[in-house]
Amino acid sequence: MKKQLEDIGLVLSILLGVLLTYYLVRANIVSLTYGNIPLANLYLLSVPDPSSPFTSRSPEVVTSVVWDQRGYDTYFETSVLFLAIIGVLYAAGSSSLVEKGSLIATVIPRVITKLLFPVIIAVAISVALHGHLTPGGGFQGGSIFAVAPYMYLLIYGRSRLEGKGFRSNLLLFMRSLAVVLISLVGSIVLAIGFLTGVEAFLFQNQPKPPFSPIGFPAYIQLPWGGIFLFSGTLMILNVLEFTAVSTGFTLALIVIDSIAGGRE
Amino acid sequence: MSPLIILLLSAFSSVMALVATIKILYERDVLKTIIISGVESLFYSIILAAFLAPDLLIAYIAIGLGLNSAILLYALRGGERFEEAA
Amino acid sequence: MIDIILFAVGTILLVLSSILSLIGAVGFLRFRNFFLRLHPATVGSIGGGVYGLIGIALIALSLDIPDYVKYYVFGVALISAALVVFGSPTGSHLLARAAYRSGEARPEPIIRDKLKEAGLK
Amino acid sequence: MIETLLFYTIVITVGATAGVSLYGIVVKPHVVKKLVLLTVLSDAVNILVVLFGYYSKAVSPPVYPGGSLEGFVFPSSGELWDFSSVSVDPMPQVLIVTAIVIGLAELTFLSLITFKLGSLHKTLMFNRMEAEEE
Amino acid sequence: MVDASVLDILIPVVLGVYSLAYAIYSIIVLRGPTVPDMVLALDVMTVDLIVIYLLIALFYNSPMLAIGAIPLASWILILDLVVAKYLMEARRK
Amino acid sequence: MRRILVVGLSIALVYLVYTGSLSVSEALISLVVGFAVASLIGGELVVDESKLSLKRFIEAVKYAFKYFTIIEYQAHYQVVKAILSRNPGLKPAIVEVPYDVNSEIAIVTIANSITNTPGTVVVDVDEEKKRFYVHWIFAEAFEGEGARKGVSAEFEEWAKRIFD
Repeated sequence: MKKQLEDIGLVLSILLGVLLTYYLVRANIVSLTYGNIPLANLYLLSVPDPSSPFTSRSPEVVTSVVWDQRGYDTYFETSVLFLAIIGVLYAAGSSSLVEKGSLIATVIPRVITKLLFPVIIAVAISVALHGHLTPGGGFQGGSIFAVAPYMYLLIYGRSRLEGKGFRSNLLLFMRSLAVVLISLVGSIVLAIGFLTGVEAFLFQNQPKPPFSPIGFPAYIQLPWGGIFLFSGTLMILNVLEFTAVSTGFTLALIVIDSIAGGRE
Repeated sequence: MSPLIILLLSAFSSVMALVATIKILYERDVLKTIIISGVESLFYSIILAAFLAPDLLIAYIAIGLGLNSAILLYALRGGERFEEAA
Repeated sequence: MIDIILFAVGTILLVLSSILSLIGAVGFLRFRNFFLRLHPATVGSIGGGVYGLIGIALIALSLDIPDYVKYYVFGVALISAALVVFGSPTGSHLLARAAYRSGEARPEPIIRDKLKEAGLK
Repeated sequence: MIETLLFYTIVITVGATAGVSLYGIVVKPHVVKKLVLLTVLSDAVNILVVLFGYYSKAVSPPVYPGGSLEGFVFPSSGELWDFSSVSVDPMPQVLIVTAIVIGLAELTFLSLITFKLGSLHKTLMFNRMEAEEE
Repeated sequence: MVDASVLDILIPVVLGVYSLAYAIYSIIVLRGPTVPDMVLALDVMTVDLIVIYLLIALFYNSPMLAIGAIPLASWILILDLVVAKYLMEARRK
Repeated sequence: MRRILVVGLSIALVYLVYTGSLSVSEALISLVVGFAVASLIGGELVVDESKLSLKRFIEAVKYAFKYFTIIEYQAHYQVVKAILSRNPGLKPAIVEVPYDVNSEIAIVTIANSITNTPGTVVVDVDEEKKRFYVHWIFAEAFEGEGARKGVSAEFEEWAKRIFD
């Protein structure tokens, strides 16, 4: 009886999902033919185009929208992650953090961890630094970076990771510093505009000619010719977000591992 | 230009994801369900690649496959591994 | 000239390794025990993965495509091949060890088990 | 024709996955299983939103190709029109990047709470916890 | 330089074979009787998926889709480590 | 100091290969990243500085080339034949393989070489008695020199030449 009830519930829930998607298809929200949506075209055409007033001077539309057009929103999203980690720290309390020998640390993972550590960090930094040019960005780079200290933590234990400089106090400090710096970078144009008496916006990147004449530079001329493109705040914010996310993940994993992992 | 094989692959993946969810529903071993949810994120990541969302792809793999599984395994250490019928 | 050689070598590697990956999957279905399945898994990840990645790297080098595509695909293929070469045996070893020691999967049927005789369990 | 069929298959199965996982969250007693199904639900909904942005002519992600740190040449407006006619809609992807991060934050916190709950009650099954309290 | 159009035949064929292997592995992952079986199949499936990503990137002639390969290769190792650790600790209980 | 240089340059190379574009600014960034990471982990990665030499590196390249062509070919051939034949004729056993190298990285080279050839997987390592426990599906000998000859003799020879 119980079993049949469960099956009926399953079928009903599938039907619910199908009904939802039927609505989406019927309302032409999901469709294969409907291209050239105005909002999409606005972003796709204006973000990489230096002559447009809404430009970010960056070929990467997603990261530009995340940090430029929607920067205020993303800042609070980063804060949510930050608060979650603070919450984890508080909920963890002050339990005794006894170091136990790792059960999986045979010689093979010990050496391979050391070998892959720098490779993963190099890749993560590359992903974060090219966030405004290729897919990726601070968040993605940070989540790749977290592999390296986590692997080290699983194999060698917490005290050796702390010996490498990944101490919880330092990580928390870096994380907070990065969040503070993100808000500082976001409000710097506003502050200048306030001081000089011209109009400016929170998380403004490039100058927006009819509305606001000031903003960050997008590139610098290199002494050996050519330009070095950093798209105003995008690269700075990506690097800061990279710091915030990588240290935050590392910290959360260290804390959870020392609470839930070290038992035998 | 024929993305047919790619569409076919992602259609297969989405069907397998549905199968995996039903499997999760009926599986008693919670450790297995955590691994299946990792597989599910692989299935979805192929859909993300096919529908051209590379930014999400990276974030999604790192989180769905790795971090979620690791964190859920920590949660599972708090209690029993097998679910009994209610 | 050298492009054609690179392309030919890469194509051969890619096709060969796709077949090997299929064979590995078939072996996975045919073998009935975790410890036996470790071997088709190696066929699948080294024969089916690493050689294919090297083949893709060579093909990307030889093609007439923009530079930013060419070198990026080349680099990603090589680095991920390296990660697979170092990571996959480590994962297999750890899984086998954990499975043996926790009793999650038994090695039987087996003709001789020196690990049990050594009593390391 | 077959393209449309496959695309709608994907849409419908993803929607059905969301429904099933929602059902599982309500019915199943094990807390960690609820969390697993929660991740599945959020994944399925995220994928559904990403599907909004796709259309059959799209062959390029919303990233103008050829970006490099040094010597990048900004596209002219004609090139941009070409690019925008083959690129998918960036807006759903932007929304989902945010959603993924928030989902992770929530899961991290919930999992630690779950662990604490489990160590307190010596069980992770809701029905047993209730039986214990009575 | 080899003309890129030769890939129009090669890539769908190779992609088809890899997809077949991927499909078989995905069935094994869902079926596999024990946990190590599932994780092992997941490993191999990931390697196949890396190749599939790179093939899709070559096919669309856009390098951006290849970027998922590295996180896959690195996080799958973590999954192995974590599951091995869980199994080893469950033994001690 | 030399180890920081070598490790840093290798990491810079990895960064450049991954990034896939070579320009002056990329090269500068790669050097910064390389030396920063090398100062973090270089001391652990290269334990004995005196062993860094070009000769050993050439040996390693030679070994990698031979391993990925001849040795892998033979191992794959055996296992593929077993998978495809109707009667595989498997003789699975966990055998005890002694090894005789000292440095950790040499042990790992041997172990990963064993695992990466289909047919043999290192299940456990006993570092005190210097033994691998290898699951071998075509077991011919179970311990001592016989097992070493069948499983790891060649890898061990190369590992000694490269790392010891």
